[in-house]
Amino acid sequence: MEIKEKLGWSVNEMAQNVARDIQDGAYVNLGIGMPELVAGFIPEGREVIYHTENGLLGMGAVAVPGTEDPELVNAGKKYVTAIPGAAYFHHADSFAMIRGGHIDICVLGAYQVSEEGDLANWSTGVVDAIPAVGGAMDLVAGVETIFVITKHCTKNGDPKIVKKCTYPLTGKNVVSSIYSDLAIIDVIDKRLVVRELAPGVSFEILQQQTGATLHKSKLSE
Amino acid sequence: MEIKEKLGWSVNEMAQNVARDIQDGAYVNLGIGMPELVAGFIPEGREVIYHTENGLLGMGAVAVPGTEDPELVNAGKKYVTAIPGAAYFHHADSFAMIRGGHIDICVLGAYQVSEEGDLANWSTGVVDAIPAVGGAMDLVAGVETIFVITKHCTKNGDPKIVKKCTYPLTGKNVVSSIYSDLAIIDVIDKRLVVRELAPGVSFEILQQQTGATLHKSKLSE
Amino acid sequence: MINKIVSNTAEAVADIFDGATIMISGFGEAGSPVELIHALVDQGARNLTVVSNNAGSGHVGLAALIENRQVGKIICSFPRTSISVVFPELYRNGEIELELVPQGTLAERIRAGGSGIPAFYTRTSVNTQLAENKELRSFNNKEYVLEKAIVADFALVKCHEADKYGNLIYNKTARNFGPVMCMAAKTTIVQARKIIEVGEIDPECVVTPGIFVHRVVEISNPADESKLVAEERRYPWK
Amino acid sequence: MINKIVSNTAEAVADIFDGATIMISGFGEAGSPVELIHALVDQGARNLTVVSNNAGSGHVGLAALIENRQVGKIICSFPRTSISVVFPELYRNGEIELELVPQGTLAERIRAGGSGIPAFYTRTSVNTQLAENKELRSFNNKEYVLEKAIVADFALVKCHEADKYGNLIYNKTARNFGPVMCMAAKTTIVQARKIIEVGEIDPECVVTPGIFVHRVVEISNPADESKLVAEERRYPWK
Repeated sequence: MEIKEKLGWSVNEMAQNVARDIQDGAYVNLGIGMPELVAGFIPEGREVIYHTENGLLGMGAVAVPGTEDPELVNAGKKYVTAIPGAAYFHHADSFAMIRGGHIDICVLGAYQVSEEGDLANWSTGVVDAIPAVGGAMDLVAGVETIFVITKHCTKNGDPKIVKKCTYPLTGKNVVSSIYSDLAIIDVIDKRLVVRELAPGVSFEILQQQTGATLHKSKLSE
Repeated sequence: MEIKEKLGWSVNEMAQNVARDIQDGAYVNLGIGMPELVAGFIPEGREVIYHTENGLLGMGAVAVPGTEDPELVNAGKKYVTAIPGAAYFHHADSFAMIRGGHIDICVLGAYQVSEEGDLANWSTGVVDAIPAVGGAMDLVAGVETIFVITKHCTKNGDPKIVKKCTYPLTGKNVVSSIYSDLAIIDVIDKRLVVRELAPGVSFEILQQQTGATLHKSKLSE
Repeated sequence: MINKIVSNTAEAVADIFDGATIMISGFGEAGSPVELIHALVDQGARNLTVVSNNAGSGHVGLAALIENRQVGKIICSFPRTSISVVFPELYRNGEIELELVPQGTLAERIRAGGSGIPAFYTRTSVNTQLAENKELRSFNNKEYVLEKAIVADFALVKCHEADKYGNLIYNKTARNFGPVMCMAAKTTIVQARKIIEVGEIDPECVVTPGIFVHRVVEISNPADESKLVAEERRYPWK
Repeated sequence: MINKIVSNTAEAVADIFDGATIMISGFGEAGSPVELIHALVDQGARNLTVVSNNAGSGHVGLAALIENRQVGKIICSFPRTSISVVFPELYRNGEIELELVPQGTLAERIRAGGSGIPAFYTRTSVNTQLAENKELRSFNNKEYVLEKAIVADFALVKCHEADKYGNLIYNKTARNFGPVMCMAAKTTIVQARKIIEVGEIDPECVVTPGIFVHRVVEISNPADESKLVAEERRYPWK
């Protein structure tokens, strides 16, 4: 356990890995939680416009304490700001942007990702839980490029990258790339191709932590 | 012919008859041509809001010469004005108002109206004609109350109110009332019920000028 | 002459009947018409179907309406928040029915309802539990699910400013479901922070044209739901 | 860094290819991007499918594009006006194909195209010629016709003011089809009467958010189509 905890990337490094893959001029939707960190790591010289599905294009930073406006929130209901050049719109228009394929990239968390790029991130399927889906299914159905940022394993050490999701699906064949603490993995033709290994992580260690067959790319060989 | 031309209501009186049946606070769409006259005859004390399907709620009077704005037109491409409290919107929103049943009354012209309230007003069916439909089919499908304002007969003396339309339909069972130069006729349960006769017009004369069976109402007896 | 202003919230919601379907605007507290909802708690109509993105927080607003056992069913995308206690309890006890709808599908079903579109197709939820028992169909070799319009008897909506014609503008992300709900209800009841003169809103900037609005009531200092929740307030006020 | 401004109309339309589908905004002359259309005449792409409410007037703008034999098919609601001469002649000669669509259905098919909705149902045109060969279906005992989305390779749109992000506002009823066409094209090319600084448009009043716009060109004194038609001008200018 000692060793395992020191292996791999920190959460900030994971966010940085995602940010590196967001091109200049992209329209991006960031999911609640870890994905929100990505905005802090966009490389210098790139301009990215953030969409929040509750009706704002051009979301800025989190509001400075004391300036919060309860009517200016993001999808996680956090108090945020708007940049110059922002636009407000209603929910149907906002999801037209999503469903119509206008958002370039969406960064989401995951309970599980399958080797075919299926994503489960809305329900653990526990019988007594209150089901809640929000915009997750709309995002994975409508946005061309879905980046998943996630710890490679659960707190119990169970793999989150699996042959087949056991949790209820958010969408099928939707994930483009997985950014975990141990590796960056692309889903290519329904196969998991390791693009980059975190420092100190070998392909074999990674495979041990993964519930599906991994493939080497030229870069990870 | 002499007698026939002097019988009945003038075009302005026809428009007045329609206007009398538009309640205070109504949202109204007026078709191109004769229907446009109706706005001039709304009784004192009533406020009516005009919708033009090219994206304006709160259309005002025709623009005074010299003040025309080519970007402020009505559905007939006439230069118009907007009242205080008007709103502009795009075409999909405009037809959501129509299709969604939010317009109270639409006043249209007609080539033919059938005894069941079918309306033909978009195409004479002539083979060589350029087909053009505009918003006519949307209006009759979406607006609950369709008033038709029309001469009772064509210039050739053919009845325009007929058993069955021979021209291509704009919509089936859509007309609520017909305001002609000879009478006001309501379509009630797929029957033509004469509500009011123009001065000098008897029920028998009216029936002669009509291609479908008319029924008397208490008022026209 | 047109004047949609009513003098108070009690009058605004007086005719809401048992069994009615009610749309309630808001995304969390942003745009939630707390004062209109409280008037509906006072009014007491029961067995309501509520269409709203969330299911309320603490014991005020929509949560109070649910806690008062006035809601038989809720159609929403996200009934769970860190401070929602009322809905989860009733749901677990089988005392309230839930129709869970993806957020974009919910918004579009409401827009469809207001636009005379009885049904449409979407990719959202294909291959998931939420598409079970729904009709699928292929267009251009992709599968889509058929979704049906939602309409309501009443909508309760919060906006920023309104005029007596019912023209509305909203404030920032409090706009959210307001405009589409205004379109989809037989009777749309709006609480505005300020009632202004006709003509004060630039016709280019009207968000909801008055044709979609039936009643407007001014609530100049609407409650901050999150503050009420933090203070553990309950409606009806003790 | 984001800057969607291009320096002239020729550059703006340079990559339009033979066989492309092009949406063209406007209701008659109001909102018609005359200068962009003329650049497309100069550019010469052929066998285009044009989606537009009308089919042009006189011998300028869309009529000039048609007269130059660049349009193989037009999808529109009203190709006939008192001063349309080009389209009628080509249509009668079988030199151009027409898909006639009710105006509201046209607008909604375009919005659907931009919104990821492949098809929807509407009452409009049921029991008419325009519903022949279309699929009918009952909802709540009323019949509706299935209508499919329209998407395009390019949209040519006229607006009032734009910023370098591509945020747009329009002028009065010249708005018409612009906002939905911006949504439904892979590449949206806009002519603006004025390019303004980012932040000058109130975020509450943006009509087309920049996400739907790819190129903006400033045309500070756009032609009045009706004036050109009255003067019997022809494009290319003699």
